[in-house]
Amino acid sequence: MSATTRSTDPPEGHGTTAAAPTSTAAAGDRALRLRDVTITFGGVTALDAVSFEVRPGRICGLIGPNGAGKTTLFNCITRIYVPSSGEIRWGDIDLLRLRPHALAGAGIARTFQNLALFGAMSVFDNAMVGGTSVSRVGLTSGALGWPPARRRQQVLRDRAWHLLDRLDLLDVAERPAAGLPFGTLKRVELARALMSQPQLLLLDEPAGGLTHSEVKDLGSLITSLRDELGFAALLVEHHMGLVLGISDHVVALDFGRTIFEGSPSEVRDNPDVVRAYLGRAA
Amino acid sequence: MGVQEPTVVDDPPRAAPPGRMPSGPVAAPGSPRGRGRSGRERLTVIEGSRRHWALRALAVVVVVAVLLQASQAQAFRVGQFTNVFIIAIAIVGLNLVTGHTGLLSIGHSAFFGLGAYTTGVLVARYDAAPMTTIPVAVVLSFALGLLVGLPSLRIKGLYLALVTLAVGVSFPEIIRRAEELTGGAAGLVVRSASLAPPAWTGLGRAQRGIWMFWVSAAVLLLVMWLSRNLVRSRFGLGMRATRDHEIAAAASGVRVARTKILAFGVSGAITGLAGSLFTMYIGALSPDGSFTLLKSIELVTGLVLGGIATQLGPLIGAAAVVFLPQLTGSLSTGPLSGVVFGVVLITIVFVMPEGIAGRIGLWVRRRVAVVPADRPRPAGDAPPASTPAPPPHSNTHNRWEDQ
Amino acid sequence: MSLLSLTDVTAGYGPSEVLHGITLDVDPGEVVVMLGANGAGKTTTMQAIAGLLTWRGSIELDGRPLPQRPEQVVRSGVSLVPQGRGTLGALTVLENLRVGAAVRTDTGGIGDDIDRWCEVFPVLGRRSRQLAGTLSGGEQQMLAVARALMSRPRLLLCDEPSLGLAPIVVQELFATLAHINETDGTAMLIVEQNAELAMDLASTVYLLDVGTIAASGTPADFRADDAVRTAYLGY
Amino acid sequence: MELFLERLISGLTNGSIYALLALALVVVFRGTGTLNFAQGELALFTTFVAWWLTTQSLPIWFAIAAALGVGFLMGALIERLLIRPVAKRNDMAVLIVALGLFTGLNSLAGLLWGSETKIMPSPFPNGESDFISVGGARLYGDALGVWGALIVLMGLMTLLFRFTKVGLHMRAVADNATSATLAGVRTSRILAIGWGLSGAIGALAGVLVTPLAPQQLSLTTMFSIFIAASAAALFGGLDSLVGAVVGGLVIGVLEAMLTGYVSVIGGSLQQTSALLIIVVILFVKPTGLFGTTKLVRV
Repeated sequence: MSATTRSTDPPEGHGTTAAAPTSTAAAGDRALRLRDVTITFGGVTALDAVSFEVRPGRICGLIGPNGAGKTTLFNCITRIYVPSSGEIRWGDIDLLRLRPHALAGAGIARTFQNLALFGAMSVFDNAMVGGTSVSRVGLTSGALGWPPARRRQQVLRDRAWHLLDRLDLLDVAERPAAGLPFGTLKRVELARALMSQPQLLLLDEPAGGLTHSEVKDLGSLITSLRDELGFAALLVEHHMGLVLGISDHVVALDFGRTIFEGSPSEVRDNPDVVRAYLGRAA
Repeated sequence: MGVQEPTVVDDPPRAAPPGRMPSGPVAAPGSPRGRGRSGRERLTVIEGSRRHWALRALAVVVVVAVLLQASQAQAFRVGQFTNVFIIAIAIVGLNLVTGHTGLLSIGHSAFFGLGAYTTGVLVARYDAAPMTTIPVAVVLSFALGLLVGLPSLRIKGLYLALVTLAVGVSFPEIIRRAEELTGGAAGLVVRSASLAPPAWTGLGRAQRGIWMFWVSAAVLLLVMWLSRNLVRSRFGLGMRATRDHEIAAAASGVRVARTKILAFGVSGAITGLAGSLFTMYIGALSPDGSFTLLKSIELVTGLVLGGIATQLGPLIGAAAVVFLPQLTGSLSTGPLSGVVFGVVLITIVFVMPEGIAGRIGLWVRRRVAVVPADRPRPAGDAPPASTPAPPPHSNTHNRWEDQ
Repeated sequence: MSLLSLTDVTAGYGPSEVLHGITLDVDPGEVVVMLGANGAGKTTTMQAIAGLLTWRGSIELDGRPLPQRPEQVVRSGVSLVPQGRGTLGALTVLENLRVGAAVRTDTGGIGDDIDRWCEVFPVLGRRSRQLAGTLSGGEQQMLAVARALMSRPRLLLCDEPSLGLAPIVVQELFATLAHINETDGTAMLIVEQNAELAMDLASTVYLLDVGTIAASGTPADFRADDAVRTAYLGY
Repeated sequence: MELFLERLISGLTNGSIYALLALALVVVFRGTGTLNFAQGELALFTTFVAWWLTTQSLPIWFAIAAALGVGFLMGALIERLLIRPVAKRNDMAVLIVALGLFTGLNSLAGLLWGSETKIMPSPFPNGESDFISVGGARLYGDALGVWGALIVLMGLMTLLFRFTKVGLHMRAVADNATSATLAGVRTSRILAIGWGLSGAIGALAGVLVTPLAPQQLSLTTMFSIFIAASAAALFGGLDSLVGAVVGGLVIGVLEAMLTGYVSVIGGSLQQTSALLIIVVILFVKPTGLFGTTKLVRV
């Protein structure tokens, strides 16, 4: 467990480390760069020298058949797996040196493919947990209800209320997450991820289980939030309507290798992508 | 599906309010402005408002009045109340780690015992003033808590419960073994002169009972207040998040391992504090008396019965485990009380898993809503801009239903 | 006479009712698709038929009441491929298939069927001794379908088979489902967000809305309706 | 050398008992993914039943058979009536029910039969002269009997899980009960069989342990064995039969050697040393030394 502080105060404080963003759009100047990321599991190469870049404020779509290595790549970035070789840099930070919980402090937040919420906690508290990395209230000051600690927490509370309002979750704020409809929970996850004011949002199949019109709403929600808050996003998704609709840039993987990288308009005409992924309907 | 036109891009930039995803059958939300979900009138109290302070003041008055009344009871009753308070403190500690962090501990008898023996040994062997031993007991129990929590870095769920079980089991063994310090199996007796109330209180040796009553009550209130603050703080959010979903907690920046270890430490410290008070209250210790696995089970029973992860649960549960065996006619911890504990524990899980305090809490929340002062006013009386647009294709539904 | 027929079925989780009276028919050998938004009750309907939830109303198979216990439902010839696949990850592919034959006693026939599905889904044949948990998402979905078919159902229930699958895998899967439907005459009730592809297979479509059937018709009817197109087909 | 051999023999014998109870734990874990904290007390209770039958001047073999039957029945009933209704809720609920059973069963045995120590006859020849000499050390008949029981049981369990339909279905239910049900597996029956089986195995461990000197039958008999058996089961990651047996034997031998040769630990710190073994194993390899590593999928 590292004893170093990677987090800074909420905006009113004087952030000394470079880790957490203290303002929104202006701070989004970091890029995620993957260079020659390779990982093997018992002789099987799951990722083979994958390189690409997610530029600040841009949305990068990551597609590919199942087993192509998308989830593995995702897990490398979120520090669940350790690549055998290669480099993942986030601005000037070597991501591979961070522990999983430190990602949020470094301005990277994620959502989960199959929803990973805190079921017994209220929607509001779910969001508040997302602010953990940008708060410096310690155990003792928290237990004593120290006024400065309360003030620091208040900044987060205001942000949480704002986000819940923005994502149309105010009505359910006091309800426990467990038992709310799927689509609502997807937004709760988004609110939680946004609490840390991330510069990079990792979205793992956000459209899974949604109908076309719901997906459409989700797409406009993501882009409008991006315009407002200025984060970049890495989007793993099978729903081509969403990927092609909101991505600025698309990367396609197959058998652990990059088979395509370019603009969304070129994807459907790329013979490799059609053969490996899209099939006839493209 | 075939790749359709990228239908999502042509959204006018930033013009529309956030797309509201049709979220299916959202039940009418419990509006915090006075209407319950069932339409019943709810008393709405805004946090920090005058009404809220009035309620708080009322609560304080009630607590003080009840305590004053209780302190007037017969000496053995006062002793029982003191015992309840001490057990309640121990359960508050257990609640932090088991209730709020989700790590079942069946080894809390060890913390209780460590606190008790720390005070016992320091007072009996080194003539320390009882109150001065409290910080030592707390610090030692905190350290033991960290140590027990350490395996939680890698061990989860059942496995961790097993570790705590083993800790609980080892404690009496070690006490028996460390005979020179602890008196071993024969036990340790603290002379009642050493446990007399401090001189400044003006209380004599004979008034130790009433002294311990007030000390325990004060410590219990303090500990409940601390625990409430802690659970609501950033650290507490981390604890509860860890309980509900470890991976998501870590992804949100919660340092899961650190949270678990510290939660164990704080929990152990509080239960150790209870142990320390227990020595002052009881005066005689033996490893097979109050520090075996049965004590752990008693604490767990109290917690479950009172209500896991509730504020008042520990106190209610403590009262239950102190008075319950007496109702069955067996004053000691004979076999019958073991059967009763077993039956009660299982029954509670079946009929009232939320515990007594949990049930009361549900009842109260249906009638009183405490709204945080910083909550934005709900859509109804907010400026129209924040009123959510109707679901985009609600018309579609209507049309189809009309068919 | 219809193979499966639901009449005014209500069901839910605990105190909250999700289905408020569903009436629906599947004819022998027919493929039926259910569409609807999240929370409309599609998965609940599937779970009710499969016996995972208690329901009220009437569900009949071949005119006889369908039992309410999951394993008896399988025994009567109705198999569910659950949402999220439910592969038995700690068992091998082969063992998964053998578990799928739990209701059968004809040892020889079970062996033949295992061979058959390993041919239809070649990937399962290649990985038959591998732990199912190590398969990719698409492979697990194939395994889930194959396992459900091991009980020789007359009606196959598929809940969101395309979830999390690449478009090309989804096409492959649906082609296989179509093939099985043709060769074996297995009737299918499919819940699918990927409505376009599912409707290619279907002869009847039901639209669920908030726990009731909002509309039913042929795929052509549905494609002709603008509102449905926008909401569920995405064009 | 003789002393060493005798300690080895005694370690292996105690270890076999640990292994038996550990097998009971593994069967439940493989069947339902739960650690049965009440396993030891369940075994204690059934052993008391066996003891009581022998005091009614019934033959020991009959008493043992009856104890196995009672163990099976109680295991199955506990699963059906107490565990299954709460199993859906969460781990904590199951643990608490098991804890309730733990204290309840122990106290019930005390209530029914009193807390004084009982003398339980052995099913195997265990007279002063019933031994064979191995390198000078005495190997008594009842030790051989316990070893034999373990070997036979181990073989039967392996056959069950590897080659029978019931075994396959038990593994399927443990992995994902809903999926198994949907495939037509009679989950209720399988769960009850699993718990029943473990109840019977536990009963076997109980009736075999008590005749071994110096352990007579008392209310605390099974507890330390349960702790050691948990350590043994953990050794194999809770889901490996071989791991549980190897773990049981290793812990038994280790304990005998430590008690014999290291005076600090001797005698009264047995449970503490089992604790240390548990913690060290878990810390070094949380899935146990024989356990299957689970894939992290998010």
